[in-house]
Amino acid sequence: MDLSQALAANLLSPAVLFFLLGALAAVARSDLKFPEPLYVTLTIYLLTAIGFKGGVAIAEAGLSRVWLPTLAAMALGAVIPLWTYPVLRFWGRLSKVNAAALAAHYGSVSAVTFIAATNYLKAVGQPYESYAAVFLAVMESPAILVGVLFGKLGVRGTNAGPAASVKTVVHEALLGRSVVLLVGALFVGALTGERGMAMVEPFFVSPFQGVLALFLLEMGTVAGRRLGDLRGVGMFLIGFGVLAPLTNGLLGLALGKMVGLELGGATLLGVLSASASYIAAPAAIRLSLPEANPTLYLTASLAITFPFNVTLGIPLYYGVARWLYS
Amino acid sequence: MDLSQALAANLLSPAVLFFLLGALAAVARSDLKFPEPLYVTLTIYLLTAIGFKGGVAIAEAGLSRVWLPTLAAMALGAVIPLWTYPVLRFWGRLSKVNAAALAAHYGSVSAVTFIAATNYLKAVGQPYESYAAVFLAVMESPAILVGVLFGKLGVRGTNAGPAASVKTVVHEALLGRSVVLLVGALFVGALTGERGMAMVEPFFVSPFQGVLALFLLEMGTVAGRRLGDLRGVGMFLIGFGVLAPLTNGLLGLALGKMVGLELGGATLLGVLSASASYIAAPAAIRLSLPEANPTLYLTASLAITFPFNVTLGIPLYYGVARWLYS
Amino acid sequence: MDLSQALAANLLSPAVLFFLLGALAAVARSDLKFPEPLYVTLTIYLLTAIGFKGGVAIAEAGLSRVWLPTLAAMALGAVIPLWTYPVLRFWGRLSKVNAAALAAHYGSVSAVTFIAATNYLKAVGQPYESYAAVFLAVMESPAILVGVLFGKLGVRGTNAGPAASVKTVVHEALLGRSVVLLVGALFVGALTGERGMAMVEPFFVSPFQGVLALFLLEMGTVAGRRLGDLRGVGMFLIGFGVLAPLTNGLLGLALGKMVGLELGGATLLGVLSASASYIAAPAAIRLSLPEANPTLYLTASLAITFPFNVTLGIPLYYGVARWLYS
Amino acid sequence: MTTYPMKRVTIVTEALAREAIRRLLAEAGAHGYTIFPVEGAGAQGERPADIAEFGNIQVEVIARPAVAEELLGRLHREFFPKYAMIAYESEVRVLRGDKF
Amino acid sequence: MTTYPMKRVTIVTEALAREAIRRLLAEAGAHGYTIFPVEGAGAQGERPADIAEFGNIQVEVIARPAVAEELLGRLHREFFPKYAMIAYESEVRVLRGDKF
Amino acid sequence: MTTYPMKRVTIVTEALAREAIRRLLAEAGAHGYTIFPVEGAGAQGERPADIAEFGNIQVEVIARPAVAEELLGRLHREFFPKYAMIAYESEVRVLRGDKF
Ligand SMILES: Nc1ncnc2c1ncn2[C@@H]1O[C@H](COP(=O)(O)O)[C@@H](O)[C@H]1O
Ligand SMILES: Nc1ncnc2c1ncn2[C@@H]1O[C@H](COP(=O)(O)O)[C@@H](O)[C@H]1O
Ligand SMILES: Nc1ncnc2c1ncn2[C@@H]1O[C@H](COP(=O)(O)O)[C@@H](O)[C@H]1O
Ligand code: NA
Ligand code: NA
Ligand code: NA
Repeated sequence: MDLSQALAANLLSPAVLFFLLGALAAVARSDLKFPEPLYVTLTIYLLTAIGFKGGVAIAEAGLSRVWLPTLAAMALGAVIPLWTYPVLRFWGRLSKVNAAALAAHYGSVSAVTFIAATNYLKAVGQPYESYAAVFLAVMESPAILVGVLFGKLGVRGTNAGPAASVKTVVHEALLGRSVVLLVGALFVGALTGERGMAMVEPFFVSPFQGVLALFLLEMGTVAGRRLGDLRGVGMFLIGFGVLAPLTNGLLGLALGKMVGLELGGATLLGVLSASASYIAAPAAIRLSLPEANPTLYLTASLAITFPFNVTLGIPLYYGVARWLYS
Repeated sequence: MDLSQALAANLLSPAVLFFLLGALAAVARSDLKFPEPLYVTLTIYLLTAIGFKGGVAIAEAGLSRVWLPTLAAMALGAVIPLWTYPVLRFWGRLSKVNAAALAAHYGSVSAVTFIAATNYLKAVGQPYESYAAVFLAVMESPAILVGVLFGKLGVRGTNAGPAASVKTVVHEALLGRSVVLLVGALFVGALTGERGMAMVEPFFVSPFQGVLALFLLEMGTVAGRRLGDLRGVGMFLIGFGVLAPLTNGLLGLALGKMVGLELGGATLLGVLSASASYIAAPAAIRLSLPEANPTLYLTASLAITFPFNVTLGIPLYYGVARWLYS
Repeated sequence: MDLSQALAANLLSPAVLFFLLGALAAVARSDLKFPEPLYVTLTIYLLTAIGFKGGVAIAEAGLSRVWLPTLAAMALGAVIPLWTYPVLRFWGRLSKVNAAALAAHYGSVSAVTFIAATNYLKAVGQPYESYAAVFLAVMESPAILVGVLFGKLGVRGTNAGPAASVKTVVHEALLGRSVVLLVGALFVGALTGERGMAMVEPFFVSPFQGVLALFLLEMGTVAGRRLGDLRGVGMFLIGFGVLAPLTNGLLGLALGKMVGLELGGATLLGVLSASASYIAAPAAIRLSLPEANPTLYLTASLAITFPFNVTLGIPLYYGVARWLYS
Repeated sequence: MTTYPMKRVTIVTEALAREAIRRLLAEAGAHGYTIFPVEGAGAQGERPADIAEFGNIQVEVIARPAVAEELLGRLHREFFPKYAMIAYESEVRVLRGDKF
Repeated sequence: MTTYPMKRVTIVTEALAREAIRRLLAEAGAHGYTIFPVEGAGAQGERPADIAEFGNIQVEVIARPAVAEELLGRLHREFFPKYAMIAYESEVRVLRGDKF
Repeated sequence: MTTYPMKRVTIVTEALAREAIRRLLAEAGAHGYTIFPVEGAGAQGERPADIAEFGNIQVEVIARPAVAEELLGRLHREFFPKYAMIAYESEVRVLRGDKF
């Protein structure tokens, strides 16, 4: 399978096509809009399902195989802001707090991008370490904490106002909805193992890809509505929104190979590294760095990086991984 | 299978029984009520599922077999208001704008009625052209546009006020939620074909009949709550609510046979023709012809025609189709 | 399988682990919270599914085998308040109206506890009379009516104010959402039988255990948030919240054996008897006995009895049942 | 536009009081009402509204002063001792005064 | 804090009137609005809101008196004959008077 | 009925400001609040509310004039520069004046 086939396999999957449909509908100003509780429901489902499956996989693989790549993933998340922050600050000429906010978003991860990647690997018949969900679980928070730290240093002195205490931020980063669901479901899966899986498989596994397709339809409308903001963010950020994931993707792939992951697992670590958060990070940043401009980080992560990864990025990282492992 | 068996097969299906249960609950003034987001969720699911399956079927059947019956279906939708409008106007003595509104509803279609019919055909083991979903997709809008045109002519001169411009109406009719979901999912299905279907089947196909049953429970309560309005609409409209679907059903069956559909597909075209819209049309009409009285069109389509079709109409049209094709 | 194995089988099931996860999240003050429509949706699904399956089972078993245990279950519900009321009144020193409210809650039943028990029996491979859902359906209302009666006698004279008429209470107890869904779905299942089941099985049966796991996650957060109220209710009520289900559980088991149920069915009757209502009863009691203190009955049934039954109670009753039937 | 002075009575209370409130409104002669699903916190703790039955509603009623007076009086006497609730009134000016 | 007097116009109407109302607000020069999904009952019966399209919305608009006057006038002339609706205004005091 | 004059402070803002607002209310001495999930549009564009985190909330607080003053002042100084937000106050008359 060469790159163009890899791309086609992704672009012609129901999930990605539904994503494009949603974006088109938003651009055409259709009134298509999911009710908010449906959005939350789909999120809850996807996170618990992926976490549960990951947990069952850990139970099978054993902690001894899981701990090293997990630590690596965690470190990766914490490290990404260290290079993105100065780039944003000096090449992008962003204010300290905006650079910190963006760095947090790109160090953190997008669960949906990860899930779309597992879907893709399944579709092209590429096996992967299914305990990789644990990388997703540990990569969300570290970058947020690092980014907030940068940002707090940036606004010191002007800290009048509603910015949250460090305690609140840590609480939010570690006990936010997505982390609780993901980590919690990982534990449930690890404790119940195959026997538990047999009970809930028809709910958490079989319909999973269809649910993802529906969810990406909604995400398409959300991203599509943001497209109009592209004009406001400037060329630098648009370029950043594509080049940062490419760079981070390579970082993730290389690290994955170094810590002994197989081709599939390294691809997933690359995808995670390349992805930017657009739910957990915005919520935490809005709470702790309200001075940062949400249009910048939401547009970059939601209207540029997310669509890029879901359509082109995933098959690209996979292509590179195949070359790396050949 | 004679007519009484055909009827029993329908009336004793879970979907229809749940519909009756909902209606009963509403009449008994139970507080059973689905939360609104659940209603929207079920709609989104049913429309994307039926559209997707239809698209996959088109990919298999090939456009050459699909285009003629599709055009016929579209024309049928546009033509139905041409006879219903004068009947409503002169026999029913309705005002111009009310007649136009009702004509739009009966020319347009009810997706749920269509889905209930596919369910029924599956239950009685009758194969059908599964690309028939494309008829559903193209029949919703034409009648609305024709009806609005009639109505606009009727209220010309008094067009002070919030009535929407023609552009808005066309936008609403072509980019309303249901059309976007249905047509969009058709395209997704046609592009991904069997390979895509394999991925999402456990979500979009296997649980479909159960979801429909749940949805009809809700529709039963909605229709049941409208029953009280029957007294207000007069005998003429009650008769119209039963005779119009019978007439349109025959029209659809005959046309289906003419354009070369099989027994199953002709039945579905008959059902579509017989069905009246109660979501898309009311939304468009309220926007573009706010002078029309909603009690009239909602009661007729939701409290008379919809229950009639779902319980008795579908097996009836099927019975006639069998006679026509024997 | 001895008791410790029976306990482990329950405590390590995905459903119970998700319940504990939810409770932990609430205690750790995570913002994990299901949107309210999702809660209602899951309830609707679980009730219609369990009712439908029960109905299909009745159709198979025949009314002749069902009527006696059903009457017994109904009587049991009505009788439980007769012993709980005086205990609460005199040992617990509760006011008349609070004692009546609590008695109503413990005589009525918790559908989720019942469902968790069927899940458990399935997991340990214990067959049961699946028409047992009918016991669930008939046990909800009688105790509420008896409890309200007690309460009304208690507040006679001070009945100024918004307390509902007896008619309203009966209406609420017999036509409340849960009774309508459960009894209605029972009828639908009984009328359609195996043929209907074949149509909706992939929706109502296969994913059932997974849906239950998700629902218990939510119930865990709801119960967890109530834990703080434990301090306010006093030691007596905490003890009552554990001893009342134990006593009622034994009553139910014994009665089940007397009326000829098998081991599985008797366990379920025991569980129902042991369970306390926390949705239907609070709604009815708030309407008809607003003088009663909701903190008392909600904390007892939701924060004590419900978690106790779901984690320890179910395997315990099953253990006793095995001993009783051995 | 001619507008007419009227009272708006606002009630925030637990969702389970809904039917009782509706009966009260009918008895007091209100011609309509609007209900909002809300979350809230007050003297009786937080009401996070994830189970409809345990959540709050806000009810807004436009009514003539006499009806508003009657409503507030009965809320005070009959509802406040039993339900988590606040109630207040404010001045509004409506179109079509005879509608209320 | 300095606050500035402003009018709040409240409209309760059927959800299907939403777009029409939004166009009206834009034409009348309102700078913003807030929309609530609500249930209600009035002269035209109960609106139980289980289908979004059949439910109600409440729209609240803070505006200068002239804009409020214009809004109420057009609601009265153009909307009341066609939609289930009530509308009223009340006095509020806003921060940042130039925003409205 | 005896009623007592009180201020109602209304805040419409992005849902992500929720916790910050709750902390502010506690600090300013408000005894309760009511929160509505809403959609809206204003100077900072439309907020269509299909993702809770990107939607709006309306917060209503009944409070004594001094608390309301304090609230509005802090909103103006600390929140307006950072959040999409409007805030205003109006006069209401409550039952049970000592509750607020
Ligand atoms: N000061 C307040 N301002 C706004 N809403 C309030 C206030 N106090 C109470 N509420 C609302 O009224 C409900 C019941 O109040 P309480 O009886 O004080 O718990 C609360 O859950 C809030 O939604
Ligand atoms: N007196 C009232 N107080 C509060 N809301 C009302 C009142 N009358 C009507 N409404 C609201 O306005 C909607 C339309 O009113 P109507 O046209 O009278 O049916 C109702 O569904 C209610 O939500
Ligand atoms: N004039 C207005 N009337 C009512 N609500 C408004 C108004 N302006 C703004 N809002 C609400 O306040 C939110 C934030 O306003 P803004 O900061 O102007 O974007 C909007 O999304 C609306 O919900
Ligand atoms: Na990343
Ligand atoms: Na039709
Ligand atoms: Na019980």
